Amino acid sequence: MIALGFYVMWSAAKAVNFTFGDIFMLGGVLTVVLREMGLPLPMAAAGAILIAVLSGAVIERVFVRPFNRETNAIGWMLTTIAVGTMIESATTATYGALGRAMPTPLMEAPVRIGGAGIYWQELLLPVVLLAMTVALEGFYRRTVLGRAMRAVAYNRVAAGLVGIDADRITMLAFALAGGIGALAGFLVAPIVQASASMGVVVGLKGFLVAIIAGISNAPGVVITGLVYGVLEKFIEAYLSSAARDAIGFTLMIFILLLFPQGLFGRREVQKV
Amino acid sequence: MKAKIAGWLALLLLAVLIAGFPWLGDLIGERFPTSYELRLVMRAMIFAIVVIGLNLLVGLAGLISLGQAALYGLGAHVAALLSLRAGFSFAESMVFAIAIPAMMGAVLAFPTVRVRGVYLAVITIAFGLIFVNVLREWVSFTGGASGLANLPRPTLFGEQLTALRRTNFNYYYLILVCLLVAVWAQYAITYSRYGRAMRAAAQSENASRALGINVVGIRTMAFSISAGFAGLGGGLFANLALFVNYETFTFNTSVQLLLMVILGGSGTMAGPLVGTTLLFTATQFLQGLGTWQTFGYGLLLAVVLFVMPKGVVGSISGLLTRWTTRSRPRATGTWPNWGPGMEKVTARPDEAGQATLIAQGITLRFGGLTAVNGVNMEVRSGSVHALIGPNGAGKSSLLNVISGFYKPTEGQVTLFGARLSARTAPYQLARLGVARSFQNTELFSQMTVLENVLVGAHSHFQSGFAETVLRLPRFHREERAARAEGLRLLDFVGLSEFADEAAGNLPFGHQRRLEIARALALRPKLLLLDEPAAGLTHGEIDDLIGLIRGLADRGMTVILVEHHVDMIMAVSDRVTVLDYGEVIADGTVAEVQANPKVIEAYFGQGAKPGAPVLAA
Amino acid sequence: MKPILTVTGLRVSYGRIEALRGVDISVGSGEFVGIIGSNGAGKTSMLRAITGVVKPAGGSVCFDGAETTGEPSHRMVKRGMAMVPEGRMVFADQSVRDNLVLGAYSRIKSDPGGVQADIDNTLTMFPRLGERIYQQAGTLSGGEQQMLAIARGLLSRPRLLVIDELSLGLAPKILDMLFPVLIELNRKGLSILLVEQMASYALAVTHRTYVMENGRVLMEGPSSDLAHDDRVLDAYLGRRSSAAV
Amino acid sequence: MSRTPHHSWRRALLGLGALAGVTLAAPAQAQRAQPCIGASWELTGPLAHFGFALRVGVETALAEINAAGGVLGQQLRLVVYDDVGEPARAVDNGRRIGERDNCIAMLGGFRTPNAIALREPIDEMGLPWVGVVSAGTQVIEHPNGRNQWMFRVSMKDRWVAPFLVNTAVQRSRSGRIGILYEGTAWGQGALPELTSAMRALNRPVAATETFNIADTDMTAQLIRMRDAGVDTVMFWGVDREATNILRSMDRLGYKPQIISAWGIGVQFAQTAGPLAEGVIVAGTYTWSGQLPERAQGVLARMQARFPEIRSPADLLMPSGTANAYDAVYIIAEALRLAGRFDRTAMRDALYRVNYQGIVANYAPAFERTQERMDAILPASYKLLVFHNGALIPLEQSPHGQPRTN
Repeated sequence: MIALGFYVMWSAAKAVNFTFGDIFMLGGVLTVVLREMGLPLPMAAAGAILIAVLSGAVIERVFVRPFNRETNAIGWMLTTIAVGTMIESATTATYGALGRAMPTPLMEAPVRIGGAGIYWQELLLPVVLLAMTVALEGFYRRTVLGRAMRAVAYNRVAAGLVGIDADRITMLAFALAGGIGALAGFLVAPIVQASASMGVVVGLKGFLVAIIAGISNAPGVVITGLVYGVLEKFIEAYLSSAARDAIGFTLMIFILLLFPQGLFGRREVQKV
Repeated sequence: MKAKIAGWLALLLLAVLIAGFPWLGDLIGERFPTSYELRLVMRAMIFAIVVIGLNLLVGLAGLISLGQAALYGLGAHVAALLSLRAGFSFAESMVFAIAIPAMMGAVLAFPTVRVRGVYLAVITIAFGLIFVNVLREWVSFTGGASGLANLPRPTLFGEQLTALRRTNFNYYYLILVCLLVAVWAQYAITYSRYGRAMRAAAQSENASRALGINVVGIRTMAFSISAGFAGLGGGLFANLALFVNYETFTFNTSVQLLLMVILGGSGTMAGPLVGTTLLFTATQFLQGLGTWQTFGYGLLLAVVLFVMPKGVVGSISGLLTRWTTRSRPRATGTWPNWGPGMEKVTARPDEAGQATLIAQGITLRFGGLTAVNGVNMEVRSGSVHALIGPNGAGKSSLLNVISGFYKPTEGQVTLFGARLSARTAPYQLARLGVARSFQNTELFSQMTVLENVLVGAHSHFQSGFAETVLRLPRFHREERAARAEGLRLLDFVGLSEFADEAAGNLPFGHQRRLEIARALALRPKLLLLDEPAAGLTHGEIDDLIGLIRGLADRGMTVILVEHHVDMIMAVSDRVTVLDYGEVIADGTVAEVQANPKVIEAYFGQGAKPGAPVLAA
Repeated sequence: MKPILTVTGLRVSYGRIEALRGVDISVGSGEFVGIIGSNGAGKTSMLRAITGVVKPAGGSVCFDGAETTGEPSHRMVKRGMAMVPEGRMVFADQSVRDNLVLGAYSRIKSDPGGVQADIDNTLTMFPRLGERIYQQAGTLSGGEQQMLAIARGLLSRPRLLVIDELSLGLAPKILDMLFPVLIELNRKGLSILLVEQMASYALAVTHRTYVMENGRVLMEGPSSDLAHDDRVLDAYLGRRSSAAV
Repeated sequence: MSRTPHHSWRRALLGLGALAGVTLAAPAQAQRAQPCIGASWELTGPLAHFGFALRVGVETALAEINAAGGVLGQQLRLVVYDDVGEPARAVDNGRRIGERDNCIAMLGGFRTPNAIALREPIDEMGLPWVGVVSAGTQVIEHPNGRNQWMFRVSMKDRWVAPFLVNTAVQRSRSGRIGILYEGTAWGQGALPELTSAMRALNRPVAATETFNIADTDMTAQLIRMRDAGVDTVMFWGVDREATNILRSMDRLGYKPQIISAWGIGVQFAQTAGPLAEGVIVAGTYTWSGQLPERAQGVLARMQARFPEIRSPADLLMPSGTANAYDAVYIIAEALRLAGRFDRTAMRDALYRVNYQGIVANYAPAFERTQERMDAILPASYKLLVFHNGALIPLEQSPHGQPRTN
């Protein structure tokens, strides 16, 4: 799901945003905070997502756009990292380092299938994810705005020439991504308590997954994400939970070497 | 020159300052500096060494590594393990602490063959994470999270190495020496053909390949050098802390290292030192912010990246140059200017009367569409052979096949009497004597005009890497010779006045000239020109005609892709006309002009005013 | 007739390189104007400046009576100027239909009905697009892509259509198919500014033609005259002549 | 290079000059140690709350001492530096405390690696170091057997292990006991201690599993444990992962008795909710339940000093806070015995300190063997249990007797 968010951003700005993991975190944390302020769960979630959407837009406008023009990618890469650090540390300072529980009706009792069991909340995740993917695909193929986003991604100039305001579209894309991230955060928070540090690993992995999936292809990203998740579980179960990351990342490297454009990415002919 | 001397003086001063620091206490008669300050300075110096290495990678070769901390840590652990488990001496363990990361760096460079930019960054990130994961989990070997403690105190020549008064702070000075060596190495590499090649590869990969630079090779080199520096830093750190565990070498450290480079100004000489100093001091100061320090850290970075995206040194020196250098009027010389020494350039022509190039049944397909279709052509040595045809007729594609950029789907190219294997890379062809220009000029825009030409001379150097870094006599001799020839070539195309201008700032016409000069720096037997006259004024075109003729008369073979009919008429010995990737006519100028198919292809039926072409 | 586009003293430079050194041109409403000149003469740079793809370094652009210098291209489209860019720039990863819809981006919300109608019109204009309506634009041939680019431009209901290098890499036969369409559109009152390297074509179809050289306008006049003007033949053929310097 | 190098060099010079300047700015130091206690622990990052827990204990104790006239007529200062849980930073701070601030003693932070990294520099500087959390055995029992300067008022894994093992053996019905530890220095260090303690009672370890920080789903490990028939799990980890483990157990419907080392703090009650009920934690202290009079006073003063502590539940690491509190008193007492601000004298005095603390009665605090440079003896270790969302002494809870499940 995170990877999906990266996909959305990339598709519009061709820019990777390292603050994303932290937006995801905000999704969870803000929900908790808002609830502690006495809002009912749905309201809190909505509020959190709204804030995330805004911050997504702001980050694009303030921290990505100025660098997006430049040739070297280091600029925004580092800036977003810097901003990410700010968000996370600010949360730590205000919200506290420790995780807090986010009780939802779906977490009370697990459903048991045979020996193993699972919470409704966790069943909810893939459902929402699937819905999101379908929705996104629909959005990109059917709606004018979606087409416009793809157009901008494909060729900013041409997009401008048919009357599309590329900058605005890019900002929207970041906002959208922010929303998705927050939603994900809100959905995951009950399972892994909402804490300031919950975003870091997820953000990084999401980014990697998005890249190896060949960031420009939504279903591809989702599939890769799911596969990678399952893969990790298998490694844990049959090889070693300790070496999980080592093995996982090694796999990623090899995949990238075999498919430089990512698994589902199209490879463009280099023009001389 | 004056600037350079001042630079060295500044460095000397800096070195003296650091060297004197431990004894400051005696001067001001206080218990200062304590081992705490010394340790800070030493850690700063170690960081600086690593950052210098990274700067070579990012600043020169333009490759972003977010896994540098892993290489740093690798060095540290190699040193620690060897001295702890294998009882190696300090010197021995240090050698490996440098060598092993360097090798790892070479391995890391391999991906650059296929992936770039973000993808490369991902690979380095992943590498860093793997490294940490392995260190954490392989408890039996690396001590896991408890790390490797109680390393034996390092000794060198029986001297115990510590940063204490009783040993005259010898370890402190050892690190200082290493730092100075690193600075020197950075300087020596940057201002040599290797540094130029790295920057060239970063700015225009295609042009570099066309100029005989093995891009993969040079990137591998850049990677392993920077990894070597990282390893050196790691080894020094291990022997300073006498304790290592993975937590010192995480992703955050990688980011921090990269930030130091950017902050200082990537690609600048002093950047690494400045960046390291600033960021390192900053982190110490930020402690005052208590729980908000990390936030301040992030804020600081964001601000810096905004205010000076080129880094401190980059931005400041940029400003200074803007103030100091008043734009003096530069006179454009006449060209071609066959001065003395030009004969060198055409010194090794292909045997007269031979077929320099034979193309047989060349076919080139991209996916569905066929760009070149069964083309046969033969180019005699010392002749000017023109390739014409409407846009998209496959002229450039054919040129790219000849210069090795595209592999023909079918067909065989024979060059200088030798059949080319499908695996011959552009840079190998270039070294054989094939030079080319590009349709839309591919200069190294951030390098000076002279440097551009010097890149062309890359493959003529004999002196190896060691010689270059140690600045042995042969290096100086060759460098001097190369510069002389470079200036001669600039004079030849009338740009000698612009030698120190950034190539990107040249007006379009001049860029074309420079590209030709750069190509000639290869001393080619065969010169491929892709629409050299495009965008030139008529005057310039006539000069260009003179130049091409002159080269051909001196025995160089020239293949020319061009639109300007009159130019073709003026220079060509032979003309091949392509349309839809196929040869529709081949012969002397007169023959081709008379050919109705040519007129049709060029002007279509609708072309009433097409007729005068025949008159031309 | 009153001009729909007036460009005065327009200058464009990339870094320190001056691509356009003060150009004056104008297009009357309903007029078909051509611009010819050799590679790098500055034709494309001028179009990019007019359509707001690049910001001009100096001079002014007046479109439809309004001062529009340096306005971003998406606004120019809303003002009624459409551009068919060099190399077509169709959205290769989207279907022909989606490309057309995007062409009408500026007005799709206001009158979807009208857009639908226009799409049908353009399809009758270019039946080959109709046959490939759901195909990915990237799979079209060069000629078809050019048609799509033109159709896409038309869907914003422009009053001025700007075309850059129509003939680029197209077979003469396809050109013989495209030009009549342009002439027809122009007859229906659409003003067209055509930049064309193949002067023979440009001169054959346009009312008036500018000849550009080194970022300047070299000469200007009724195409029919220029077509037989010896200096134009020189300029086009690039033969050295006193006039050309 | 298109840039002119000499400007760059000047910048470089100024740059390092600045660093020198920073350090120059520091005030002059006398040879005699200063009346300050230095500390290096986590003020930021994911472990920040531990730093806070320690600060509460230390500052409260210092306030009491200084209010009572300080030590040797001097007020004791506290200087705290952040190490973000990173060993290298901890060593920097240690040197700063020992050399620049020239403090009389140093307090340790939460993480064991930091303490281990400090062994060498501490010894070199001759700075008395008193750990209040990091329980790793090697922190005090140095491999070279020559620990001169490092003391601890906290638990020691080598002693905790048998303590847990005994409890586990008493409470396990099937006798099949498993070990579940986190992949950190602390967890990895504890594993051998636990196994040897089990061997001592010649009980087999039914299953050994590990997990990483920030892991969310431990189902794989737990299934293996369940299949091994484990009914009692000895757990070595901290709040967040503990919560995730309970969730995973809940998924599986697997409810073994958890007996945890003291990584689990009070926050656990909130994150794990009802699942926390009945989880047993070894510790040195808890501020919940009925407190002895003195402790009530201390708690009151803490709350007065730190309003954010609304209830004992806000003391996230009760044992750490208590240890820190006692440690400060022990240091102060040693100073009185030493009679002057001299590190060596103070160090030697530590062996003569007799002091009744809130955690234990230290009589004496330390002895001259590595094994006894730990002040809190196993006899003072307590079993705490989560009951109705609070961490209370086991005997005060209904969980006093083994569950019948």
